[in-house]
Amino acid sequence: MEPSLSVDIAGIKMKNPVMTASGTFGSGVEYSDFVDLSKLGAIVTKGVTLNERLGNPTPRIYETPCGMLNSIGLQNKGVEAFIREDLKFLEKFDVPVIVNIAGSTIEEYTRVAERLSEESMVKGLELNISCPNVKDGGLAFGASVKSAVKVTSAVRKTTRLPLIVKLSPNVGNIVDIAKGVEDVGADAVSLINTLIGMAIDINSFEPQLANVFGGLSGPAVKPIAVAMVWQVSQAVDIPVIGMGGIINAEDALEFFLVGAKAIAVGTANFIYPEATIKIINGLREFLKKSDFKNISDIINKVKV
Amino acid sequence: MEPSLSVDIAGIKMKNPVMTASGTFGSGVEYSDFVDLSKLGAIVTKGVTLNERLGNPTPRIYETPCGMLNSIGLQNKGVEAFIREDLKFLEKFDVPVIVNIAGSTIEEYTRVAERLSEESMVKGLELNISCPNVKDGGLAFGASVKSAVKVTSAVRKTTRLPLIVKLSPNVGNIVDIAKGVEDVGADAVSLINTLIGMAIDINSFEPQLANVFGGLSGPAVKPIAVAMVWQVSQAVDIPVIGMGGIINAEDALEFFLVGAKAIAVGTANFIYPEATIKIINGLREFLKKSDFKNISDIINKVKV
Amino acid sequence: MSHIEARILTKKEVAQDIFKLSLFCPEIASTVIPGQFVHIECGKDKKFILRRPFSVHRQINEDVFEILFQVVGKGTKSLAEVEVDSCLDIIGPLGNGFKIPDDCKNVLLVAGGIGVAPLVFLAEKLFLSKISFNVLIGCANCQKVVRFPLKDEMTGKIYFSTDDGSLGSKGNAADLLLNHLRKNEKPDRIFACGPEPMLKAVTSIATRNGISCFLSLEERMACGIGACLSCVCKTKSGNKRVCVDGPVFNAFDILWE
Amino acid sequence: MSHIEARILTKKEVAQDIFKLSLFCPEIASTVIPGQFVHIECGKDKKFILRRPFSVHRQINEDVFEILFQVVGKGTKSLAEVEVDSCLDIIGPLGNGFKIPDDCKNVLLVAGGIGVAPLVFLAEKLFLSKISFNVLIGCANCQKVVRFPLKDEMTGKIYFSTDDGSLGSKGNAADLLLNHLRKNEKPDRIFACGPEPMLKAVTSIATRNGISCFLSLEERMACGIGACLSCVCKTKSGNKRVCVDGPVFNAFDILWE
Ligand SMILES: Cc1cc2nc3c(=O)[nH]c(=O)nc-3n(C[C@H](O)[C@H](O)[C@H](O)COP(=O)(O)OP(=O)(O)OC[C@H]3O[C@@H](n4cnc5c(N)ncnc54)[C@H](O)[C@@H]3O)c2cc1C
Ligand SMILES: Cc1cc2nc3c(=O)[nH]c(=O)nc-3n(C[C@H](O)[C@H](O)[C@H](O)COP(=O)(O)OP(=O)(O)OC[C@H]3O[C@@H](n4cnc5c(N)ncnc54)[C@H](O)[C@@H]3O)c2cc1C
Ligand SMILES: Cc1cc2nc3c(=O)[nH]c(=O)nc-3n(C[C@H](O)[C@H](O)[C@H](O)COP(=O)(O)O)c2cc1C
Ligand SMILES: Cc1cc2nc3c(=O)[nH]c(=O)nc-3n(C[C@H](O)[C@H](O)[C@H](O)COP(=O)(O)O)c2cc1C
Ligand code: FES
Ligand code: FES
Repeated sequence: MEPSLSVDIAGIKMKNPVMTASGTFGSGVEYSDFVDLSKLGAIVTKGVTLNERLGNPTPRIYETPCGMLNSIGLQNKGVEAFIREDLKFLEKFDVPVIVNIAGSTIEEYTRVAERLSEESMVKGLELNISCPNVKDGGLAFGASVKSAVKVTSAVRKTTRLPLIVKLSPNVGNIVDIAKGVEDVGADAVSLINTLIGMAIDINSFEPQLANVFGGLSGPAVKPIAVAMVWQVSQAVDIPVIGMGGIINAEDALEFFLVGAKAIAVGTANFIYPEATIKIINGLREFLKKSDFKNISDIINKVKV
Repeated sequence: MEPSLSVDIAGIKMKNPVMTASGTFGSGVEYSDFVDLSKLGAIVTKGVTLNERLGNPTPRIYETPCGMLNSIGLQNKGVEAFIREDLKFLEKFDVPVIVNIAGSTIEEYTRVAERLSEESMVKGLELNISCPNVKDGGLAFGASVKSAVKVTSAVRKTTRLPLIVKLSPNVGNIVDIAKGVEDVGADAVSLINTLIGMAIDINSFEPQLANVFGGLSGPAVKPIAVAMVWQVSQAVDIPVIGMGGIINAEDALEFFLVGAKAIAVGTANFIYPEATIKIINGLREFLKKSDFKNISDIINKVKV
Repeated sequence: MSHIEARILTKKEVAQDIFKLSLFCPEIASTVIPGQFVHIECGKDKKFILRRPFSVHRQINEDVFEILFQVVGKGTKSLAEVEVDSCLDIIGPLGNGFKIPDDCKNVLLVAGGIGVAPLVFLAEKLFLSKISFNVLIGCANCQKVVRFPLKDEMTGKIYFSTDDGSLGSKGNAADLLLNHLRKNEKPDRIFACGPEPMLKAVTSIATRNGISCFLSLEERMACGIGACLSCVCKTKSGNKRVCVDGPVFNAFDILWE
Repeated sequence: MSHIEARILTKKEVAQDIFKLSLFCPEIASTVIPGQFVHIECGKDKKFILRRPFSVHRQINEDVFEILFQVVGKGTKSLAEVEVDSCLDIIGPLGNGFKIPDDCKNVLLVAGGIGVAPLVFLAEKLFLSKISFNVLIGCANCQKVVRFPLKDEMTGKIYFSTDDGSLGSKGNAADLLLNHLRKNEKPDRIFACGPEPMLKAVTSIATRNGISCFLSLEERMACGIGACLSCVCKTKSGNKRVCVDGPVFNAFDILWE
């Protein structure tokens, strides 16, 4: 018998626990040549704001040892164009769509959330309160319990959609923040967003990114992500979505073992466009080989 | 003319700005077959506590993508044996010795500091308030401005030696902590210590480290370290000692450009025992090639 | 668009630090057009994780294409060390490619340094389409000059300039272009590829001379397929992604920073 | 102790997933003693950053030594892919090595799996010192068995056991040892190398039989030279570093966890 990979994250039913990480998979359309989108657990779209944003100047990325810095800066065409174009395209696939939303003010978050809640295609919202790449892009909200709670409860009041809060690793107290947003109605938390980083061109003496700082992602950050997912999953009752440096099924398994109920694949998409599918297949193989019937049999099963 | 590499860090005169990172170079004796210790800017010894400590169970290390986790747990023979054996050995070398100290209580820190201040061989103290590997090993002190200030000012009162405070990256407000310890008399800050991380053996379901958590170091963390060194060096007036993932002279240059007055080499010693010397030579070559007369000509010269 | 393993048939250092690889890859070789590029994993070892983009340099036949690249950093260094008969992990063909309008009769190709790479493929297509063309190539010095492999029967003439005057005239590709326009008939269109300062200079010369001009741009790329938004350039119609909306753009649309 | 580039002279897969490399390295080959190890950079590419420790398997002559290793993870996989004639970056010889007391007349070597690696070198030294010895080897199955290359004139006998009985007796190295002691003269000393559970079993058998026993231990290592304190084991006289205080320890000093 085939093992079951299906999970339910805050009411969102997924065929498997493998999602895409926001900002690394476009709106899905870009990957549809490589990936049958209907095979994914869920698609998390790139960050959407109320109005169009042009993002930061280039260079926007830089490669670092086993990782990369990015400072895209939330470039997006705004929620209306997103609904018109990207959501429309996704209609033909049988996959839950979760929209990642960002804003400079609480009002912007709530207005975007409200608007998206009118769309039946949208199965959940991911609140990006942790983007390190724009001064007003939410990192401020994710930096303290107080502000994280404030924006979460405001959005909570405007939508009945499952609400996932995406946490920043650039804090000393991620567990407190997770508990805080749980208390005011978050249905799940996802982590980690990128770590603040910087790199210098030693020939020109200029930062490698036009924006000076960028967010670090990729295999380099995996041990940090696993530690934070473990800490948070021990502290909250809502589902934890784990991400940070997942390249293959083995990496994903580490996150399930420390308590993630689903995982998201980010930077790996850039390396292998089919990474998500390979991970889904790899998980299935692992469960089969180890005689587990269900992915839930391994969630939170680390022996500590 | 040979360019000058010499620097003065809080009154400690160094031939060059390349130090060893605490815990990665033993007390120096272990590397003396590979490195002429007198050629180093300074030796920072491994963390010393008042009494002997056995450290954590094994496995204590695990390799991660472009990095490593360690949970040594401050194994050391206590301050008296350290003075008797390690300091004694270092007498024959012409190199400033900086002793890294740790403790579970403020009293332990002050007693170790007091005892070491009696030794003329000791040219400075580095206060480890950021070891993530023992429950009572100082991370608690490094986690908040208040506690960091408390231990720093207590130690400040007991010693006239140059006092370097080693900062933790596992915080949301490293700049505030740096400013706090500057205000109460720290002569320099060094950063970054290791980032909290975790890894799981997916076959046994056990953590790869017996201690569950470990500290992440190596090239993987370099972008994070560069960003923090830049943030801190813009905010404080005391010298900043930069470290985190430095493998070669190019890496070191990034840290100088963002404001480090000296750098320390950690994990790289395990890969190439002569890493420190190669970096010193590489820096000299770079200055020569670029017609700089002095290492200070490039410190804080990033163009932002 | 394929994601595929391509076998390396030959490798040659054709100039100082400049290498040519020929790759067996029918999926790409049979469909690629000039100006398109491939996204290559330069080291299996994951020491660097991102792919690197390279233009298709020549389409040898339906099965084989070539890339030409210069060693500038760790990715290209590693690519220069691959062994013949081993395989590379490739995504391609990517990007829009050079468009040659039907009424084009006389074309000028302008290359700066390694920017010559995609223009050889374009020249071969122009020859097949019986469109006459000339080629201007600016290089650092004679050791960096790559032979522009025009078939004898090709009509195009090739002019060189080098920064140090060690081959052709002394100066850069823009100087060469200015000089060429002074002495020759005005071309219908300029196609240029090279470093940004050169492309800017070419654009302003083309503008002043009222010549249609298309450029192949470079930006650091992560995904190569339009998803990550790392490779944008500013144009009159907003941000465009070099990887899918380009790499070839109308020079007059670009808003240089 | 040297840090040096050693040229790979030969590479051979001697059993399933088990490889033998011979290395040209006079600095190490001329001074190494049995039980010492070398610390090898298994991939220039920095995808993994730490070295890996391997016992010296044989000292071929003053210039050349061999290592024998099993592919278990990424480092050993990469090492199995090195090419003959390329160089490895090595630190060694490291560690204390096996001590053979002068009054030793009759020795027993006990190997579990790849633990056979250092014991071959030891056997050759015993032969030269005219000390008689026997060898007990426990393996998973016959495909994992490495030939123990005793010279014909050597006195030692070799006994095998395999977990599946596919070669020698069925059982593990400890079973083999128990059986051997029952039938044969008590040796002066046991030298053992292998996985921890086996070493524990051997220690308890040696204790019960009052036989002096020395073990070569394994721990994950970063520096390999005593600086990082990652490789400690607990002994009656406190924490000891396997890399410099070991890897060979008196079995009766070890405090197993
Ligand atoms: C569409 C496109 C087509 C290209 N075609 C060719 C070609 O045919 N031949 C060729 O030699 N090169 C080509 N390039 C440039 C090539 O991709 C870079 O030289 C290569 O990525 C550098 O990799 P590296 O690891 O060696 O350098 P790194 O160590 O990553 O960096 C070295 C230098 O190269 C620059 N660089 C890095 N990535 C890029 C990039 N994507 N574009 C431009 N500069 C970059 C860096 O900013 C840095 O200054 C093309 C680039 C693009 C975008
Ligand atoms: C003093 C000493 C001598 C050794 N001699 C030999 C030898 O002659 N032949 C041989 O095949 N192996 C020997 N080993 C073991 C060898 O070092 C490991 O098999 C190797 O480091 C694994 O590297 P990897 O990257 O392939 O495995 P990894 O991917 O790092 O890990 C795979 C598995 O190997 C284990 N492992 C990792 N490092 C070590 C280590 N240092 N010691 C033990 N297990 C480890 C891990 O815990 C894991 O279970 C020796 C080890 C020591 C300490
Ligand atoms: C190019 C890029 C763009 C990203 N954009 C967003 C975004 O718009 N919103 C968001 O919440 N996270 C964004 N992220 C963060 C990822 O979703 C993810 O949290 C992070 O990259 C860690 O996962 P990884 O290591 O698998 O990439 C982005 C990451 C990258 C690399
Ligand atoms: C094995 C190991 C042991 C360490 N022990 C100490 C210590 O005792 N005291 C301390 O302040 N830092 C300790 N550190 C942290 C290093 O000094 C340094 O801050 C960190 O490793 C980052 O530098 P790197 O990436 O160059 O290794 C240790 C690091 C490692 C890897
Ligand atoms: S490289 Fe990702 S959008 Fe162009
Ligand atoms: S490996 Fe560093 S002390 Fe043994």
